[in-house]
Amino acid sequence: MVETPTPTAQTMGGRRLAATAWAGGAVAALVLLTALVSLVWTPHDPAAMDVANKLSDPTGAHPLGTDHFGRDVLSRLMVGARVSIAVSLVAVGLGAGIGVPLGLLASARHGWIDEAVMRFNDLAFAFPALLTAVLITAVLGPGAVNAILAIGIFNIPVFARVARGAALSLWTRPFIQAARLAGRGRTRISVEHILPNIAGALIVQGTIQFALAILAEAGLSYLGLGSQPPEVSWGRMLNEAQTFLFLDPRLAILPGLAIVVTVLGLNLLGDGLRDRLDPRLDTRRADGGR
Amino acid sequence: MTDSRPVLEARGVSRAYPLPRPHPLAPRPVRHAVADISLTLARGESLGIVGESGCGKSTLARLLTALEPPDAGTVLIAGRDPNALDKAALRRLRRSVQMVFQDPMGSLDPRWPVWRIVAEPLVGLAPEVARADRRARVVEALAAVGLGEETLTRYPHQFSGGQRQRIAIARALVTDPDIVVADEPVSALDVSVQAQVLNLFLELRRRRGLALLFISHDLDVVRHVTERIMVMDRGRVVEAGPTAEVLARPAHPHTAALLAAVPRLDAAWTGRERRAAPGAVTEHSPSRHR
Amino acid sequence: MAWFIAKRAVALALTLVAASLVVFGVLEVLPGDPALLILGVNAREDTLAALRESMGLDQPAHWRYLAWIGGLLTGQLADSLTYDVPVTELLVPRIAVSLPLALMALTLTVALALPLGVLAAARRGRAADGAIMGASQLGIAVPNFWLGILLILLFAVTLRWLPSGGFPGWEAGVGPALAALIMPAVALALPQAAILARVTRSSVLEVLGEDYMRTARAKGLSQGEALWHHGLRNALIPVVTIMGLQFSFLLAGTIIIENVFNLPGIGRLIFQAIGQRDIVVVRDLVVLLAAMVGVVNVLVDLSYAVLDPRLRRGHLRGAHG
Amino acid sequence: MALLEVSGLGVDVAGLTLLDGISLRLDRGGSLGVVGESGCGKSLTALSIMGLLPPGLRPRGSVRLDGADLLDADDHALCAVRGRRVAMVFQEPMTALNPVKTIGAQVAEGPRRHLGLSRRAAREHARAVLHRVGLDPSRVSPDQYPHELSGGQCQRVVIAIAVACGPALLIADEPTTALDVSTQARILDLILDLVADEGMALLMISHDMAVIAETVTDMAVMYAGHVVEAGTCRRVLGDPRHPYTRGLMDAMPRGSGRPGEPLAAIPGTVPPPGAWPAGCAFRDRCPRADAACAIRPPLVADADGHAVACHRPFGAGERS
Repeated sequence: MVETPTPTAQTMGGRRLAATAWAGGAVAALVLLTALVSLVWTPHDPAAMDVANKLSDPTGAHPLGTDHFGRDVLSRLMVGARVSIAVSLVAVGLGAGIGVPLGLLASARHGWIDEAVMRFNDLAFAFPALLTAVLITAVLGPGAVNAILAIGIFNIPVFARVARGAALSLWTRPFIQAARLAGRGRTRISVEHILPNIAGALIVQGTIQFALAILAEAGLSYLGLGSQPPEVSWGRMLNEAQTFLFLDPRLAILPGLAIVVTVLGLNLLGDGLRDRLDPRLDTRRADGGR
Repeated sequence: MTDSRPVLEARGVSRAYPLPRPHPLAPRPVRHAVADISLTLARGESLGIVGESGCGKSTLARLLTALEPPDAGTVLIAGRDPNALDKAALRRLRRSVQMVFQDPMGSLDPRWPVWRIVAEPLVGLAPEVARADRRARVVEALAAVGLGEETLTRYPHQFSGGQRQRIAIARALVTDPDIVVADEPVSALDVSVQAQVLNLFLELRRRRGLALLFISHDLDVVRHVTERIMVMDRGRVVEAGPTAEVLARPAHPHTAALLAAVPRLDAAWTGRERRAAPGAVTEHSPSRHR
Repeated sequence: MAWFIAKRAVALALTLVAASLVVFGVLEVLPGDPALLILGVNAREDTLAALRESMGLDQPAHWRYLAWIGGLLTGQLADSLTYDVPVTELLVPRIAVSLPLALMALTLTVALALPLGVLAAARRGRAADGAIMGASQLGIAVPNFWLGILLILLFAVTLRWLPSGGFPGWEAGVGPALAALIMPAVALALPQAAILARVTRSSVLEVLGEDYMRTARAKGLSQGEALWHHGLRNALIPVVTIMGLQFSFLLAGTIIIENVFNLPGIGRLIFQAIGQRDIVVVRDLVVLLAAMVGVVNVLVDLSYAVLDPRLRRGHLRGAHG
Repeated sequence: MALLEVSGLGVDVAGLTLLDGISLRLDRGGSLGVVGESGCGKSLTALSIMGLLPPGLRPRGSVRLDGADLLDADDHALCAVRGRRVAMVFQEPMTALNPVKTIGAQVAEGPRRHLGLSRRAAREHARAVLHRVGLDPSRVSPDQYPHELSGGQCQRVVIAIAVACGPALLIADEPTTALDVSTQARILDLILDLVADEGMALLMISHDMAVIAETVTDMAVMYAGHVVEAGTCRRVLGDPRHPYTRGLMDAMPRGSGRPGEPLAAIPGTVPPPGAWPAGCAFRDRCPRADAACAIRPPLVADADGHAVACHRPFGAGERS
């Protein structure tokens, strides 16, 4: 029987989650805004050194104080946001742009293409993600572009796997059979039927991968493999701050907080989107099966 | 073109599915879903296919609608073998056969509005129909199933199970097919809604001279809606003939057992002796529960 | 069951071969000449040629690949370009740092995440659930190397309980060695524990909604008994998958954490080797790491078969209606 | 005193009423059927009796088993009753069994807890109960897992689990809906044999009136969370008084006259909880509705115990 699902307390909780999603979204938007603003304006020139009052505590002129070369920490954090978001956005875009079509192709065409994509995935997952990134940036040389490539590459199998998994379960659904009976080809079905129905899952995965990419970029920069000076990145700020840990811990704390806030915002946004975009359709076995 | 040739014909079609190997060296076991079945469906005629789950009736439906090629034998739609045609010819042939599925929740793409769902067969099979005419054909098809123009812009989740099944029927009618294959179209519906949809099938046959292939496990539903019947058990046809006659005087033990097993409403006042179903339908090897 | 293991082992072997090919190929393309690296820029051409010849660099690529694989399988690894000793000698002391670190981190992750995840699911919607999920949300967002720095700041700089880095070696006694590994292990473990707790919670929640749990309650079992006797084992299956993946995250994490705490482990070695273009060390280590990850994945698959009889006894019911 | 006495049972969730004013009686060894379409609340009634409502659903009214009100009982007391005094069989045999435990272990669990049997004694008991429900241990070993059994065999295991401790009341919620018609016949026979042999009372829940006609003596028809008609099957099915009961019977293909003729379908659809019209919930779809139906009709029984909740019921013997 098509049982009308009785509303249970679980669905009632939906609204509460939405609030944290909005908070997450707001935080993420704020960081994005800061990054954009830093393109045109920062309180001080992030590279301008003022060795006279280096390692100064927060003052009127320098709300977050200065670093070991007297540079304004707030300005550097703002510019660091730009690098972090740019690298992560492009890397995730690269991962999704290649991974999703691969996943869709694998689910549409059974047989050797599916096998090939899956083997590629197994291979990619054999290497710990960061190791691949370190290897690639080392081979191609450090720098923001190579960091994008490195992080992007290990995003491809993630999106391929999510897209393939979600698509596979749809291919047996009756509305896809009906589309085949309506003379629609596999590619057209993949784009017009499958993609919109797995968009929810992909967007949710996207926000998670975006957050992971920010952590990965920070890690690579910390190791000196990310963007190189004079570009500023949160990861390298942390690296430099570590040597002054005894003198001025503030320098080590602030960039880390920036990373945590950004990633936290994205994860909360992802959770909120998951419930709204990808509600678990209550497809309890509807056929009476008598 | 009044044409005495059957609109749908199957000549000795068979289809088997490979099963997982019990152990690596064993030959791959095979399950014969459909074994050497022949049938003809004349223009405007209705044929019921009855059998328990796992008897192969859904597989037969997939063969007759060319969703899958048979391993042996041939299928003829309007006298032509769909599996021997090129893409364009197959698309033209598909206009004359469309399908309605069991699961109202899965029959319609949740992300598509009703007008686009019902129009899809026209877009795929009759591209020459102009966009303006297409809308008219959709409205006409929806009217034929008792739904007004206000449903055009709504989405599937805004309808009840019965209404969704009507939309699926409208989609099947939009290319004005000769045959509609209905695979358990009312099994997932409640009794009162089931009656509404069955009445719709009866009306459509009368008004549009539609040939109907009606697949079900419910003998009473098939008795009510079809003129001829075919009883299937484990991939084979065990009995066929005029519905009223076969169900009144079953010749094959399997048909008799099915009839005896159906619980009867008048058991309430014709005394309680619970007629145990004769042992004819033995508990064969673990049946493929759908 | 044997067939199950055989299939997994063959798949692992194939993956490792593919991995070694990829690594070999990538490093072949690497610009820069190892001989030049060792002897320095102003070395004479003939000595450079002699060195290349002795290292077999002049052999065709496929020869060198086979020689390398031969060495790997028989344990005689080539000499490191920078330290001029067989890689094995570099490897053994470093494994003694990285492996215990990874195992400590994994144990910490599982010991923290499983109980908290189950508790959060059992107390769904209540304070405990909110607190645990809030903490895990934060835990996921914290980069492990920053956590390391904060731990150093707190326990080494301010409280002076633990060393701020370095590794005294096991010879100096288990106590000091462990003390040097605690903070790195915690820094590695906390973010992973946050992820595992969330996975555990959602897996247990899903299991609580299953029909067989209702059957268990209908038998007279309490919520706790039903969860213990029926729920946990079913909930473990997806959790084990994530644990397998997390082991490879931990290995990758050692590269950074060993830098933060300057521990002489595999992670640090591979980072330095990449920096110095020491392709011999890089090749061997990458394949070693891939092998470790591969073995863990096979173990995860095996634990599936133990946990889930449907995999062990094959599937009698065909899927086609 | 009746074995089971449900009076004024209702269920709400966050302000929405799903079930309202359900009253049923079942004596020791008696049998009662509850029939209705999806969403009418028949399964919620069964779950309320077992105290297994999903989280967030609040029951009200009273459910007395052997005189004690289960709705007031604490969880510990309920656990002692479930499986021991009242047991339940569910609709989906495939998912009702734990996939990672053997069928023998799942049947032995109840007896170990309620009958205090040792591990070995419980295993023996389980083997005997499995045999009793038609799973001959030589053909289907208690050490097998659910995925190795057919739908019918799994349902036999679920029944074995329910009757393992000899409960006084067996609740069967759509026990054969997910099975083929021939398997359904054998499972219904099994349930009736067990109920007769063990002297159990049976509460049979189904959407199929013929299944109710075949298995129980008394029945109740439910619509949108209310009982609209009740009485013996002979009377309710032989001479239905409520327009909805009559509409259901006329809509069934087996009940109607000649094939090919349109069925007397009930217009419209079942209103979801929260959208029930004031007064009689069937008002908007009822051919006989009038102004009086704005007030909810009480369930009134005639001399023979044939009760109906309608202001203008069909008269005795009146044709629709």
